Amino acid sequence: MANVLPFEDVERVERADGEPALLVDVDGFEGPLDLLLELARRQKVDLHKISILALAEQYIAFIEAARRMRLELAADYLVMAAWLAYLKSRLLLPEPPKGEEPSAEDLATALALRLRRLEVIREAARKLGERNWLGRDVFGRGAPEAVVVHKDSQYQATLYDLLAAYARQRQKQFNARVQLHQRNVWSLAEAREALERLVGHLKDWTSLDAYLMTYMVEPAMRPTILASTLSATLEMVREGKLSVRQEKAFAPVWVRAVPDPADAGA
Amino acid sequence: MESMREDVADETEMVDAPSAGPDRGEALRIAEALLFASAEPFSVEELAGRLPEGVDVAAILDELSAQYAGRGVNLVRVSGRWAFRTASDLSFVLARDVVEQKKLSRAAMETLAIVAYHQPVTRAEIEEIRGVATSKGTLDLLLETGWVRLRGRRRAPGRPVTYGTTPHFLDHFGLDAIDDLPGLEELKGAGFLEGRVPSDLSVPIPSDDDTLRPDEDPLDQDDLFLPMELGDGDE
Amino acid sequence: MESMREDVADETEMVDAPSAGPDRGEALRIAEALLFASAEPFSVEELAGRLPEGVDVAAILDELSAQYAGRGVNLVRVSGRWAFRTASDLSFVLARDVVEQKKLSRAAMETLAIVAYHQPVTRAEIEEIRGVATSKGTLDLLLETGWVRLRGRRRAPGRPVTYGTTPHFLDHFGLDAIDDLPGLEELKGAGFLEGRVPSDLSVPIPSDDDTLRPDEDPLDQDDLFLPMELGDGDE
Repeated sequence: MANVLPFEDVERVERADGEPALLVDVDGFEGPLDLLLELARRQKVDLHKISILALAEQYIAFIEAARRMRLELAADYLVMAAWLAYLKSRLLLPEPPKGEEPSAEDLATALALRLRRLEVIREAARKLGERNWLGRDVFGRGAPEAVVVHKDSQYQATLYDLLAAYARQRQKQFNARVQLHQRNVWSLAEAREALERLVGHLKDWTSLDAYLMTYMVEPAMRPTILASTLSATLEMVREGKLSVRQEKAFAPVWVRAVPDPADAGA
Repeated sequence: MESMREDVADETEMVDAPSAGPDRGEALRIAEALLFASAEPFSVEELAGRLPEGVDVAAILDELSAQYAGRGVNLVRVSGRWAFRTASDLSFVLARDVVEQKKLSRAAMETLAIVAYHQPVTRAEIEEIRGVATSKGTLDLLLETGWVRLRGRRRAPGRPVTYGTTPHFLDHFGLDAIDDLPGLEELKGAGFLEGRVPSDLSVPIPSDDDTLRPDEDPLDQDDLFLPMELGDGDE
Repeated sequence: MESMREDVADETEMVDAPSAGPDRGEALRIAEALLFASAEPFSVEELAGRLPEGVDVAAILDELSAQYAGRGVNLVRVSGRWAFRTASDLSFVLARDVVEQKKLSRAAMETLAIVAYHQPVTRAEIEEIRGVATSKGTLDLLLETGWVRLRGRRRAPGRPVTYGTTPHFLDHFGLDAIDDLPGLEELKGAGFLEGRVPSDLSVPIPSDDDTLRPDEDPLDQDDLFLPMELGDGDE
């Protein structure tokens, strides 16, 4: 397919002066390649035999005409024009000795190939468009009957899942109970009640700790008993029912009933 | 139908009605295509508007429906109009059974376990054990699995529905009887539970027996037909 | 089921192929019903799963398509599957039903052709062939029609997305397989299906196969959820 293209031979002359009518509507073209393809078609020859040189000249003429008419041209049209001008000059000049760059002939061949490829895909698009489109030319069932899907949900679970689920919940309950024990506290009311019982026969200074020992059978209860009792003690001191004494910090706390004024009077 | 069976490729043979004209075969094909492609059934008048002039539409329709009479698809009249429909004896081919494997959610699994161990059990009791409200869907779902059933109504204020398991439940979990469910000590032994099993925490003896417990009443007649939220008295 | 088979036994007259068994007539009717009822094509495998065991599905399909060959509705192969479609020569009567056929622009049609013939193809390659930038909307539109899909990413700088066609594309254009694209042979012969550098004329066969080419990577997980302008790596 990369046959050597006869660059200069095709009806160049008759086109050089002809058909400026084409050169008006740039909007009709989808880019420089599209324009080139249209110009090539105007050569009325097989794209295999197209003259790239003639095509380049035509294109450049088109762009110049368009610019003279102050048509706005997208940049890529101008880029293509510049490239074609370059290609044209290379095609007209004798080829330099083989260098790094592709030869002018190779460039022309590549361009011709691109044009043919575009033409070919356009033809393919046309053929595709002419096929019988579903929904335009041929039709499927207009009232498809839905396939009724009976969904039979089958639930999967193993005995292991079942037992684990049950155990998980019961375990939560155990834990909840243990926590209940830990939260067991000696309430202020309980402490006060015990103290009031004590106060009745506290004629002399008594160690609070010694008295409380009876209540502290459970070591876990010790902090809450101490805290509540102390609070209750202070409350009763405020009410004038108890006296409290402590030698120093962390020393035993001594308590004594405040004699009832009535008793004192007796 | 005869003509269709014998040689469809040859169109002239397909149409051998007395009034067959040169357009008749074409009219038949057009009617067939129109009826096939249309989303709505066609009335005779509508068809007439689309068929070549002067075609006897009724005759065309008779012929078409005769041709399709024994086939997998029939041309039938529905509410005065014509449409192709799957032959009624073949409706089963349009139905497809799909078995979907689904996994129970954790909440459903836990609820199921409580139903299994504590049956007969009410929804309120389930919630008390789980310590969270049981969503409406969960019990519905369990009923849908076929593993859980409504047993009766507890003889208690509000007459709550009692739940229990089905023979299908035993089947699915490979249990011979409901008392094969391991007790708490066994669960502990199997590593499902940790720590000491408090003595006061035990599992009542589950019963999936159809015989109602003394504190159970039979279901009301409507219970099985009511939506859960209405039938479920313990809300 | 049994009773139905007996009913259908009379139908065996309809089928007088040499291999006709007792189930053959029923199989034919079932296949007909299924294909007729569905708007989507059926694969042979799908049909086989719905027909009685041991039925020669290919033979059934051949027979059905022969029976319908001259009718207003034909059984045709599209995208490697089978479907009933109205006869293409009746387009002139049916076209009236088309509310408004969205016409593809020339640019869209060309882009579609390039995707079809050159797939897997990147946007840059499409632009290279057309010699013009592809407007954002064009590929979006083609994706929206369901004819074009994102295939993967080319193992190349920028990891551009590759495009290809869908089975729906084949169905829409009445193609059995991508090899049936019009003019494909000529294009192949001319070496025009090499989307990339013209010097290498190999790999001319378009492929809509799901299997990625050696130079394609799978799409990133997010690609399908990203708007085109973000997901399209080759801009």
